[in-house]
Amino acid sequence: MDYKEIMAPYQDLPGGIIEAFHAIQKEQSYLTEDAIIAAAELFEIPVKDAYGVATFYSYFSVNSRGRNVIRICESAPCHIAGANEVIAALEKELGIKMGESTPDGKFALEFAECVGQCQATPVITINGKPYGDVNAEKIPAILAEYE
Amino acid sequence: MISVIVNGINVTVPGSYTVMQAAALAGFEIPSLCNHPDLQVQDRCKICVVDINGELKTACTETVAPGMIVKTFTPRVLEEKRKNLKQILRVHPQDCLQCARNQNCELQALSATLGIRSFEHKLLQLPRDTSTPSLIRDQSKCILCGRCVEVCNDIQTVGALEIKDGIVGTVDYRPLGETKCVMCGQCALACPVGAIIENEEIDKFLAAVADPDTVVVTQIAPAVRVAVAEEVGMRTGSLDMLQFVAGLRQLGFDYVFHTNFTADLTILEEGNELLKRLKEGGVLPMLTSCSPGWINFIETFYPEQLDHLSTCKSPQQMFGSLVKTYWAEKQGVDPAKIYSVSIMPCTAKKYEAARPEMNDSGYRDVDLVLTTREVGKLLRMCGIRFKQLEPSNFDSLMGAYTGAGVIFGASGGVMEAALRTVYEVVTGKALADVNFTMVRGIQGIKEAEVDLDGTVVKVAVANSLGSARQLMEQVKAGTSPYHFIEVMCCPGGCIGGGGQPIPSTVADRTRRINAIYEEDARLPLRKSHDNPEVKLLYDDFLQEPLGEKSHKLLHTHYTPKNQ
Amino acid sequence: MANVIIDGIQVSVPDGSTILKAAQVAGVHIPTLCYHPDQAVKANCRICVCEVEGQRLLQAACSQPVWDGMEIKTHSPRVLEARKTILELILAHHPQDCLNCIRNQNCELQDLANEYAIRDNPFEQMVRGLPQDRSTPSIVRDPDKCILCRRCIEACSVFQSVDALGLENRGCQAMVVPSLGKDLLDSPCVMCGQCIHACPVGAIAENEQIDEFLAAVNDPDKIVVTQIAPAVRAAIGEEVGLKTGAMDMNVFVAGLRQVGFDYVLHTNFTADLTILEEGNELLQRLKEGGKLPMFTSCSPGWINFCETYYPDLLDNLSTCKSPQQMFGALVKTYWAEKMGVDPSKIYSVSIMPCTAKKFEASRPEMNDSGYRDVDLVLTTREVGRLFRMAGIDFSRLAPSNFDSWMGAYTGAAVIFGATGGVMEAALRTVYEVVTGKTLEDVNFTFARGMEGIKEAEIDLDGTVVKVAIGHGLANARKLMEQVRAGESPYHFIEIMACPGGCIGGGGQPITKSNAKRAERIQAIYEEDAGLPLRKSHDNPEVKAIYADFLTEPLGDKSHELLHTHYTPKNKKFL
Amino acid sequence: MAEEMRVVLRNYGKIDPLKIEDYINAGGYQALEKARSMSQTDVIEEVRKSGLRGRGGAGFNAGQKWNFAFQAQADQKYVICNADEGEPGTYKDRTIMQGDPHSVLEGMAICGYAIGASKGYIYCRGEYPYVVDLLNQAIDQAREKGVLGDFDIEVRMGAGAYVCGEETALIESIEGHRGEPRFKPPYPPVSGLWGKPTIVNNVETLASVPVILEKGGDWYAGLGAASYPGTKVLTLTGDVVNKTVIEVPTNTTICEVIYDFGGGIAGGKAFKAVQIGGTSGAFIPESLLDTQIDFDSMSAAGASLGSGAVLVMDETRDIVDVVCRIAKFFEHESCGKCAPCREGTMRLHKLMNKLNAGEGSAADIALLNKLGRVMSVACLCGLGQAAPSPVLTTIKHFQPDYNAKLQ
Repeated sequence: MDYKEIMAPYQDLPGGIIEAFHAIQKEQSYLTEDAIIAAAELFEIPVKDAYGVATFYSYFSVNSRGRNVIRICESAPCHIAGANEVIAALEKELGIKMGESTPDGKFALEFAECVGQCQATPVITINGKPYGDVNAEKIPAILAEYE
Repeated sequence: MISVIVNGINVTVPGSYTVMQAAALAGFEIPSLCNHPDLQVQDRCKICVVDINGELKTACTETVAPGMIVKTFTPRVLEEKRKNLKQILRVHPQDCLQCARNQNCELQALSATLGIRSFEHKLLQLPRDTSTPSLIRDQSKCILCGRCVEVCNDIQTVGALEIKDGIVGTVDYRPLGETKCVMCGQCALACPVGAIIENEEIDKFLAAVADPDTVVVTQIAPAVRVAVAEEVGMRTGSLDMLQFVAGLRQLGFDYVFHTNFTADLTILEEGNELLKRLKEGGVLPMLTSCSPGWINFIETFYPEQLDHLSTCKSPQQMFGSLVKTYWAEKQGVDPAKIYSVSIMPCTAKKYEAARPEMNDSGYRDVDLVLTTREVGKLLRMCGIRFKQLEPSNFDSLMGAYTGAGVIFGASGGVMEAALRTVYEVVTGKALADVNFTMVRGIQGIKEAEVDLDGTVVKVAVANSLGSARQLMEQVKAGTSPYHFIEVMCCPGGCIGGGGQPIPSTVADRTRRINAIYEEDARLPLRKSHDNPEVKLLYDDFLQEPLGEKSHKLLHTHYTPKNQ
Repeated sequence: MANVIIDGIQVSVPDGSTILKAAQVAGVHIPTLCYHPDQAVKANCRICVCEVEGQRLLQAACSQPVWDGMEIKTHSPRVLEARKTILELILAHHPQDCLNCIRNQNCELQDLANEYAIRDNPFEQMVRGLPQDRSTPSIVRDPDKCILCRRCIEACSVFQSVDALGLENRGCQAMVVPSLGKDLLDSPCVMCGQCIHACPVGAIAENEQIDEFLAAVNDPDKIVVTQIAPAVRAAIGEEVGLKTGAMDMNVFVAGLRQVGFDYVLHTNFTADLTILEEGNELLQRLKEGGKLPMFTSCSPGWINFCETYYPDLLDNLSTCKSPQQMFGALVKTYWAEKMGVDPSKIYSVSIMPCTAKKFEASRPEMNDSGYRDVDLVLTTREVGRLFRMAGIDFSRLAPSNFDSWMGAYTGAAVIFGATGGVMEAALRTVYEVVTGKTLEDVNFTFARGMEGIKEAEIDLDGTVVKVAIGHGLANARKLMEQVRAGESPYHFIEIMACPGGCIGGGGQPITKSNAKRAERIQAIYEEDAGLPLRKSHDNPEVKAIYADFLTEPLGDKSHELLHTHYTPKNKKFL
Repeated sequence: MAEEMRVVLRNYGKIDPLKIEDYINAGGYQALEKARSMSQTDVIEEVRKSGLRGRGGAGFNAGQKWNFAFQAQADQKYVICNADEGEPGTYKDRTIMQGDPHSVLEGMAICGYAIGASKGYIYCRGEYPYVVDLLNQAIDQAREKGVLGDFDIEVRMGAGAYVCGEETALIESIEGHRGEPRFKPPYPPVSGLWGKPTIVNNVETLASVPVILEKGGDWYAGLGAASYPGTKVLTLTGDVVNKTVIEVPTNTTICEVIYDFGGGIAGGKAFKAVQIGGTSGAFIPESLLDTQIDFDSMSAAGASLGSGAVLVMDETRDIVDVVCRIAKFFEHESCGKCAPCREGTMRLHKLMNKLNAGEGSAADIALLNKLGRVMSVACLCGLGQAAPSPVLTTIKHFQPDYNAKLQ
């Protein structure tokens, strides 16, 4: 993957490394070492700083993970609305635990803090797209969208 | 004289010298844990091993011999030292960061010196002994050097601690509070680590300061000033009293007074008591009663001699009962709101303040006792830099004092102060020279005869309980030639108290004594009966020495201890 | 000016001063932990919080500017509760192993724990359980001990522009790590050890090798020989309770004999030799049109830096080995021959102010003597520990002379220990060689002092030579960027990796401030001024070695033993 | 029956957010035009006079803040719209941006004119990629129409860091750094983005500005509570009948919010607690329900208005469990820069976990109190200072819940 090409549109954006990381993750869902090094070169910052940024934000991952990132909100409103049942259902459906990815590399399961859809708790997002009022029954249909 | 070669250097030393002493002369310090300059050779820690003619031996036990070749630092010697140290470290808690002796610990320093980087650690967690209000024993930290045992048995003759089955501990493994311990704290001064320390009560003080409803007052004992300087990196005695007062105000004390005030008062009460006994044929010799470790000692070991004790409370407790009565009344403060803290060189004072009978003011007379060390900790915690502080005066009514009060801090001081007053009271003449030098100094027992216009009074002064025991045996046998005996529990008097800075070697104690007499010599008033605030107290409140109010507030009684 | 009241003490300080500065003026002590006098304010440890009259929040004294009429309490009950609690939090996450920690008795956290009388920590003890990083021969990282003050990061990035250390993750997962979370060896680390000086605790320290030294001493078949670097004497006194510079050189030698060295020689000898080799190399380049500017090559941290960040400029480096390595190559050849000892029995130990020297000595190419040229490098701190272990009372120790053949030196070598010293020493020799005249004043004072970059033009009988001096790698970087851009006006550039030169090296007694470095520099120049010989070419033993062994500067033997080459470091992660 | 008052949400649901014409037809961009006909100081004075206080949580007077930036001398200044709405239970900024993006752009442009900034940034949280698209479209339309004049706006997206709601952390993030707060002072109006004077205002604050310019500061100052005038957009979540977004005058009481607008407790259960202001907000017991929601009244009650999230909990809710969950949130979201927050949030969570598991003691509660007290005054930024609030307020008001779980 030509990371520099993906990041090129942000090259002249002061402080655009976060946007650039978003762009890379759109392509491969996590940030490889090479991607971080490429970003450091492109934005002319030390690698250690690029790495510091990549590991600071919870949307970025420096470890390999599934293509479709499912994030389950567990903030207080979702928590009291039954986020735990949704978590259990997802884990069961995908056969993995929170923080893991499916062996086929299709899904990654992560916790998220509030995603701002609290009118419809509990909420999950997949690749940033929110699904509200989720319950165990709805999960297969939602996942099917990413088959 | 014998010549030996230490690390290739020729030194000639007296034949009695140990290898350790010879090496020091050659310029090599041989570290040790159990060695203490004032105590016997213990030969327990084995850290002082050196190579003597090719053999590894302990430098503290070996005396020099002609032709001896000593190597104090070879890889083999170091390995042996480290091995022996690791043996001690193996069972020692790794809690330096929370230890009362952090950065004043011989074990910590030695570990750094010998470059210990790893060791097998098998901690034996033993319970902490918190059975007395004065001292905390943490058996887990004991390194078995035996220094505390020697002090307790040989110097103080108390015998609360012993070495049995290879363990250094209390007699019969009893909690300290159930032994004959008099809480003098000399063991804490001897301990190289944090195995015996004062019962730290800093947090109680901080809580009182944080409480806006509390009026926090303090009294400073005579021996504190000279030594507290050592706690903040200054020379002994170099801290100006009024800067000390300013520092204490920084810590949060609302009013700062001086135990010297009640020391002067003690002289008037006790001096008159002595005169009365002399005149009316009371029990003699009369014994001083300022030192709570001494009181504990006599209650425990000579209960049948309690009548010899002056009925005067200690200056600390006189102060305690007056601050919540006399001072509260004059100042218009609700005594219930007064939190009375005394700053003492003494661990036994914590016990004294906690005695159930010490509430003649209607409240706890003294709420909290902080030792010099604890105040040192507070001063460091609050970052007090005395040099920058504007001197501040004591608060009035109970802050004035004379040189006679000051010398209470040294062995012989009470006697000297009493003589200054008694002489003038009896003879009606002014003393030509207030210095009674024969009762000064660190030697265990001092005696003198004083001619009071024809009446010769024989007096004795004892410091350390071993010395006291000698005098008490005479008393007990009815052979004591004295009219008046001053006893201070701790070697050197209060300046060597169990709450004083560590180390408190004989050398340190001597320095502090000198500083005490320098202060006395500097003061304009040096006789207790000249103290203007004491005069005021009698005029306004007590009326006369040994009067009714005095009896209620300033005197007490003693009860035999059945250990 | 702002008038403020601190703990009741009134002081007047310039507008914009922080509470901490004002407190310093008032003589009021406020504890700090992340604060470093030569670094930017961080305000992250919060130990220095104080109460400002009328404010609900406590303010960090290091970052909060004062205003006129501000009333500050530095140790009110609220303040003490906060500081104690913060300390308890930090301590509960810090290993409890003072008794075997390299920073025992020289640790800012231990000091604070004592100062705040921390006793029964209410927070449950937790340790991260991270592995130590022993990937380099110079520096050991113990991340469990890190308190996240970030002083090492700043030392590495701002003083040194090395950028080896950074942050990883956030919250209680945050950690200081080498770039990309790798080992130090995989990072751009140049092993200068400035991070060690910055570290308040034992999270970064030198790779301690005292035991290797003791094993050698214990081996009857080994002849343990040492060389002492020029910067060591100025600072070693600090390790044994003496004032900076107060250790007499010959008493120091006597001390070294006490801890087990069989022969005590001096790196100053090869420093003088370096001047002859390097000075002639410079003259040759000037004459024959070699690569200019020429860079000095004594400082291994600087060599690492150049190999890492400026591989394209390696030809500008002088081919001279560092004095340590020249010494190493000669002691097992020339000296062994002179002394008639079997070179395979020589155990060559150098005492260095430097952590990077440990790496340099371990470079595979450093075996021109046919053996490891230098077997072991001990830092000033390690030697200090040896002295303390041996309980030596230096006030009673009789002075002892250096051993001969490689123990003589001049003031020119002594000043190698300070930034600008190599330059000054070179100029003393080059001037006399080129002009054939005797210098009236050997003091090239432009070269001295803590200024980051110093420069001068020297007239060598009509030929004007432009020189520059940089110390601290951030300054080196500035000079290198000029060179890379082809804009460098200089013929000769001296670079020392560490701020202040070797006296501020990563192996020196822990120094928190540049003020201490300046003191050591002064001690260095005082020693130089007191010596009878102050020019390298006047060193009698150097003359002897050329007469007996090397024949001439830049000759064949010199090339075999005293010169080297450099290779670009292929570090993926810069 | 209290009534909604829609000032910020004036166009919400009435116009097509993707049609700038709709906004203009509804009177949009006239305030900007009006502002530009006034002097900068007059604009600032109008905003100051309105009493508008920051709607992000800190409640600082917006006009005063603008004035600091106006006074600061610099070649470049910035306006930043803080759309990093991270408080759990809050989605009002999303609602505003999704429903009426131009009101935000207009507010920013007015601010830009007032302080002398030509560049604006909207820092939108990473959880709202769809809002970023929408904003970019709106900005393109505005550029096309030329309504913004020489004021340019760029949208930047966060990447999952609650702490970036703190203005200096947000600035660090725009600069491409780890989102760690800076120590203050200097405050952003003096030295902010790239060291230049910068105004950071919340979405809701900026969306209020056009109306203030249009109807006058005095008019706005007359709305709601005098000390915190205007309206507040609230989001109702949890065990309330209507989980919805409302806008009410600031003199509305909590009781009215829950029962009049929220329709009371769902499922016919009884009220137990409400947490207002997001996850760092205080837990409020029934006895305090008559408190007005304005900043000062809430502060007096030991609570905060914060972002305006209203999380209602019924009688069945386990307070200790909810607070434990909240403590985990803060452990996860602490940036790790300052010691008391980095270590403290972790300990809050550990201790709450212990209590929640029934393994805690009274000493643990005392320790939580001490830790909370210290964090709230000693941490570097608002995150650490506010993090203990749910713990401290529940220990105070819901002691029985804790006692029930003690060992």
